Amino acid sequence: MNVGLDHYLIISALLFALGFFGVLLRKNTLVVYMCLELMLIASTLALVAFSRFNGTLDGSVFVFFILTIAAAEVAVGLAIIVALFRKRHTVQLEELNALKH
Amino acid sequence: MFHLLFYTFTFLTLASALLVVVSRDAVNAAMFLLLSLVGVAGLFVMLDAALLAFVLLLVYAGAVVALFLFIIMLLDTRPGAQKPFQKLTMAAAGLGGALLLLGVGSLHARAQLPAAEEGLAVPSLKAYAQQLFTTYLLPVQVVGFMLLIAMLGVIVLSKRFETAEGGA
Amino acid sequence: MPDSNAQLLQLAIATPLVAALFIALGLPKRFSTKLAGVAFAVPALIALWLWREFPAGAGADYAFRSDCDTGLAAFGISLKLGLNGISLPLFVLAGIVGLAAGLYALRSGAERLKLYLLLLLVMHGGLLGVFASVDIFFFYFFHELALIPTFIMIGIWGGRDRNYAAMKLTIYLTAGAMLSLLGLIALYVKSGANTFDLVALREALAADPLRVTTQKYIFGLLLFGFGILVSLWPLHTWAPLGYGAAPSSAAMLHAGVLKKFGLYGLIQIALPLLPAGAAEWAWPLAVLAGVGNVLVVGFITLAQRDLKQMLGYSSVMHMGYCFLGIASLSAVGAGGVVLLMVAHGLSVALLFLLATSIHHRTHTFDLADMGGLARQAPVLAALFVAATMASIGLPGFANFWGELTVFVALWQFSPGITAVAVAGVVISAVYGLRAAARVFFGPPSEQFQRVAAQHPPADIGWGERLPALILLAALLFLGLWPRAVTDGVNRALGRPVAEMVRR
Amino acid sequence: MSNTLLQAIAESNQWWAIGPEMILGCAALGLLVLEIFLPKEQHRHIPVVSILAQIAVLVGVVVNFDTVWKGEYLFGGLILLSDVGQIARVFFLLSSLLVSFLALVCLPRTRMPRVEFHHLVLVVTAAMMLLAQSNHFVMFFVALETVTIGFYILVSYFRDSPLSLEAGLKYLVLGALSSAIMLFGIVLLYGAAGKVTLDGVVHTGFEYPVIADFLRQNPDSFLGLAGALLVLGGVAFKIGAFPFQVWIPDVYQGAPTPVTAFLAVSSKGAGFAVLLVLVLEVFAPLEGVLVPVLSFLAAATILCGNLSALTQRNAKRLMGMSGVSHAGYLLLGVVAAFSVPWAADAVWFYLFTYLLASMAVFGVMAYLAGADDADQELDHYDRLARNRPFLGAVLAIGVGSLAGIPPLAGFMGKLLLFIAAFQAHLYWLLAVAVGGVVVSIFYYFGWIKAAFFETWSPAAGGEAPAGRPVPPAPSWAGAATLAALALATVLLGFYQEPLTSWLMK
Repeated sequence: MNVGLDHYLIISALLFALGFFGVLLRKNTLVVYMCLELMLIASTLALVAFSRFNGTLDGSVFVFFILTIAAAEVAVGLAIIVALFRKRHTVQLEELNALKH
Repeated sequence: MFHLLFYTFTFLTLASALLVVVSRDAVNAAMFLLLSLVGVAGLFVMLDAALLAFVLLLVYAGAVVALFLFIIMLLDTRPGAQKPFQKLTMAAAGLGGALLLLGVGSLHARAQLPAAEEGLAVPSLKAYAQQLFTTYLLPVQVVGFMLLIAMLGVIVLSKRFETAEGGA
Repeated sequence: MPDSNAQLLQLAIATPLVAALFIALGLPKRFSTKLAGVAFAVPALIALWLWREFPAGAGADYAFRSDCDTGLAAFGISLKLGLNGISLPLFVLAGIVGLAAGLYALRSGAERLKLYLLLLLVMHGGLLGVFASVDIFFFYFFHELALIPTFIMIGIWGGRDRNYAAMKLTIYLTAGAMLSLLGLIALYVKSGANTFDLVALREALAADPLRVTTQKYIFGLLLFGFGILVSLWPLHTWAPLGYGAAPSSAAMLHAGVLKKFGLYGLIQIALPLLPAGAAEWAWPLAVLAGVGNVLVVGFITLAQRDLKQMLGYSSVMHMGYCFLGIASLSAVGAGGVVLLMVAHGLSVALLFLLATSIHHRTHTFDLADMGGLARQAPVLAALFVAATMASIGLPGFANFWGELTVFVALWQFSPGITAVAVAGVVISAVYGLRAAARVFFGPPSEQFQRVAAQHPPADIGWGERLPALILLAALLFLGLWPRAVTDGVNRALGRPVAEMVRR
Repeated sequence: MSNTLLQAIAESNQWWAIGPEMILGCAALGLLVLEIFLPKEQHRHIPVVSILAQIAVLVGVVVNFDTVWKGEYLFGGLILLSDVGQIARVFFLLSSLLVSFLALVCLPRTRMPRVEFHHLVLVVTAAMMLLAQSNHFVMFFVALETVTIGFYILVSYFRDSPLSLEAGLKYLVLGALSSAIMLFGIVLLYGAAGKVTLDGVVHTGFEYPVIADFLRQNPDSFLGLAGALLVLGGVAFKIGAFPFQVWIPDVYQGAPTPVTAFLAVSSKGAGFAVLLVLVLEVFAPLEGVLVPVLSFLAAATILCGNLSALTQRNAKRLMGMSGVSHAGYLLLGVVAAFSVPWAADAVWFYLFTYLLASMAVFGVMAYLAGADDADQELDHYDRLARNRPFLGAVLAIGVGSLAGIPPLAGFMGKLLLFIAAFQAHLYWLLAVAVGGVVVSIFYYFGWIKAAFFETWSPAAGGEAPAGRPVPPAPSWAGAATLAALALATVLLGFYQEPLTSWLMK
């Protein structure tokens, strides 16, 4: 059996799904954040695969942008998490419920 | 050989990703994230995108995961008491899972995928550069601004201010 | 080409609104009251002038036309003004009741008088606009413009239960307004004309009438929408509550004029444009609801012990005659309804005015706590008795002709229903005269003696007398010479309704 | 070689076409430069510079409304200038100007730096303007992420308040999730559309026209459909449509008031600008799937927003949930636009009226807010009309316009949407919308009641409500701004010419 585009796509979809469930089910914000990264990585994998099989470079170039954006997102996100931890001393999502009326 | 490598990287990627999701300790999760990234980088190499694999490892392993680990250590969080999931969450997750499996299934069955074009040259660094600085120059500029505001944001969110008038 | 009368019509609507704007921008109180007085008087004078100027032969066609694009002409919405035989009497009614309510408000000494006058002016401008609009979108728009101040006035200056009353009024009237808006949009789209211009709609639908099923659902939307606004039984419960709580001038304008919006809409828009739909709904639904208004609400009115609540219920009850007149689907009935609307508007405004004057002297609305006021305030007593008689429909007052015409039209439709409706007159005679007797004659109650000892009641002065006399004079004038209204109405209704009756 | 490269750069990049965005970006940088070089006591003038720069750009855009290149692909197809793009520019500039004004009111209450806030607002606005005009998914995603990251920072800007940070975290997690979903959709579309070679130039599946062509030829492509739905899911998150409205109340409450306004107006506007382009141009061939899906979303959003707004007592949460219902009405317009072309203009009209009314309300909220920005209960509005009649009047006009009460501008917006929906035969959706309007009267009216009706009176006895100081009187500039918003809301209710003549070109 030849390794084709659909193999990469299925890996990508599974990776995306794993990340998605991680975001949904985990309570630790740091782990939730890692799962979000997994989802982004899943997209880049599909992108590179498409780029390779389509024969257009644009997809791979897009990966550069995605990686940059992801890094910036992580930096800002972790800054928020740290600032919040200083105030509330927790990173558990279910304990962050001051905004409920 | 090719197949063996492919399945090894696939296994590495997916298994570590699963472990990220289920591991109770955030440090372990970060380490598994790193492993998963290595797997993806391997797959990149198999897709003739060695440069991207390199960048991925550089950015993610070098910066992102290191940052994660640093923060985890800094915050010194206790592993959260693993509460049983709420029924509603479980139901939603189950439904989502079924939909996703259906999606993956139909992806396999129904998607008309283009066949690989043979004899494509491995894109050079120059090709990437050419694209980035001609066609995609505007997004590059925008990303520059994005990095600037991200940096400013991190400063604003973290720096101590002594007086009301203090600027960052 | 706008003639000077068309400009006068625009001026009549603009005057109160512009005055309101000036007051809102912070005119000092001294000037505000003067300006408000002028702004209440100008539309009344213009209305009377236009009545005199109204071309003798004009009926359904609009006189004093003007057209003004507000930016939505592409959608068939533009501010078209004009008056025809049906809208002219109601326009004059709005002018006169507005003048009376305004004069009364100026002397009412209400707290935060500037805001009070501002809201009343907005309401007045809206009312004038309702009846002068040829474009049915603006007809609706002006109605809402007049409606909003009511909520605020009840909320700020209202009496008992004002919070609850304001909330209930708002919800009911919004629901009614939304339903009728949907109906109007349906007309706009379904007619294929893509315009809100009533004249164009009439032409389009005369050339190519809608299918009966379409007419039926559009008329249903309009009937229920307008019905809520007119307090059609059993959707009337907001009305007595609201009037009970509303400050006097707001109640005068709302019960006297604004509530006629729905009936006017049915006669001017729904009947001529949707004759087949009207025929589908008239029997049994509209007729039964009208009978409900007359009988059920009539008996509830009998049971009231609070003067203002009683007036509120009685005004709901009289709407029943109007509904019956419309449901009779005849030109005679519709003509009678227009006359009755004008007459009822004048008499109910007068009654609300006098009820507030009574309250100033007795410090209560409870009928059980009153009595014998006629000795201290004979003029007030005379006015109140006259107003009550007008509202019952005794000959000599305008209401008589209106009710009579409605009964005649109803007789052709169904003698049985007519008998029921006439029984309503007896009911209203009972509660009206009983209330008058209770307030002014008979021995004073202990409570009233106590109040009278503290604040000796005086007879009404000119500040209250003048607006009351204006209203009473108008009632008597129409009672003696109803043709002043009916000629125009008959000509206006002659064509479309006559066609409609051949169903 | 280097010459040809430079030539290629010059040919494919027409920088002057995005002048407004570039000026905003430069102004943002200029603010930072000023902060470095000005002495500290002059720093309070820097926000004024930001506002002046925005006014200048706004005037420039309005004056040159017709003189830009239209209908041409710029930057090799990354950007498409159009009339709608110009309208979007004006919308975002107007909104960001007012947000800067709110920041002038709110920021001095905290010890947070001010210059950075204005810098962020400028950059985010420029990115939104690019987002609304992008014609290429790479541009789209990059601009969108710039906006999103800007908002992460802005929402948690008051980092002294745990509530602001908590709101920031919630927005962060859900925003990143929606971005990831959207990205996956973009990737699927790219893969599905493949490449098209025209005149020797290779076009990829990132370009809107290529995707539209592909979907037209393969309307039942699974990848294309899945990609479109995932992208629309991400957009639905940004506009707060059902079922992605869960984040709205928490984030709106915790965010600083100017940011809440920014989210409510600009972010929603950007979402709808993008949605209109995507749905009506790019994904138009999928109409058969999109119309039922969007109709359901619209109905659910209207119901959900209005019903959950009923129980809110916090003014900011109330604005959030009522904003959800407004997104529902706008979605109604988007659905109608499939068969009634002018409905898209009606959506823009509605957005402008929503901008004016929301900003008026947020302006009043900014003056009323105490030290704790998240604590803005409806009870705090007690006696507002007596203590500050001007603020009371502005609030009444703003809330009335949001409720869609004639003769205010909001009513005209709703009317146009309803007419469009009727012409598009969306009867049951219209019934839901009308029901929603009636329900919404309850809570809007409750707000007015709190401000005007003085439910507590000393004569009735009982405890006075928790003592709130009388809100400060607005400065003359603040009063003028609020008065202009209120006046515009009233005027647009009577006279729509200024807006329609411009939208319906």
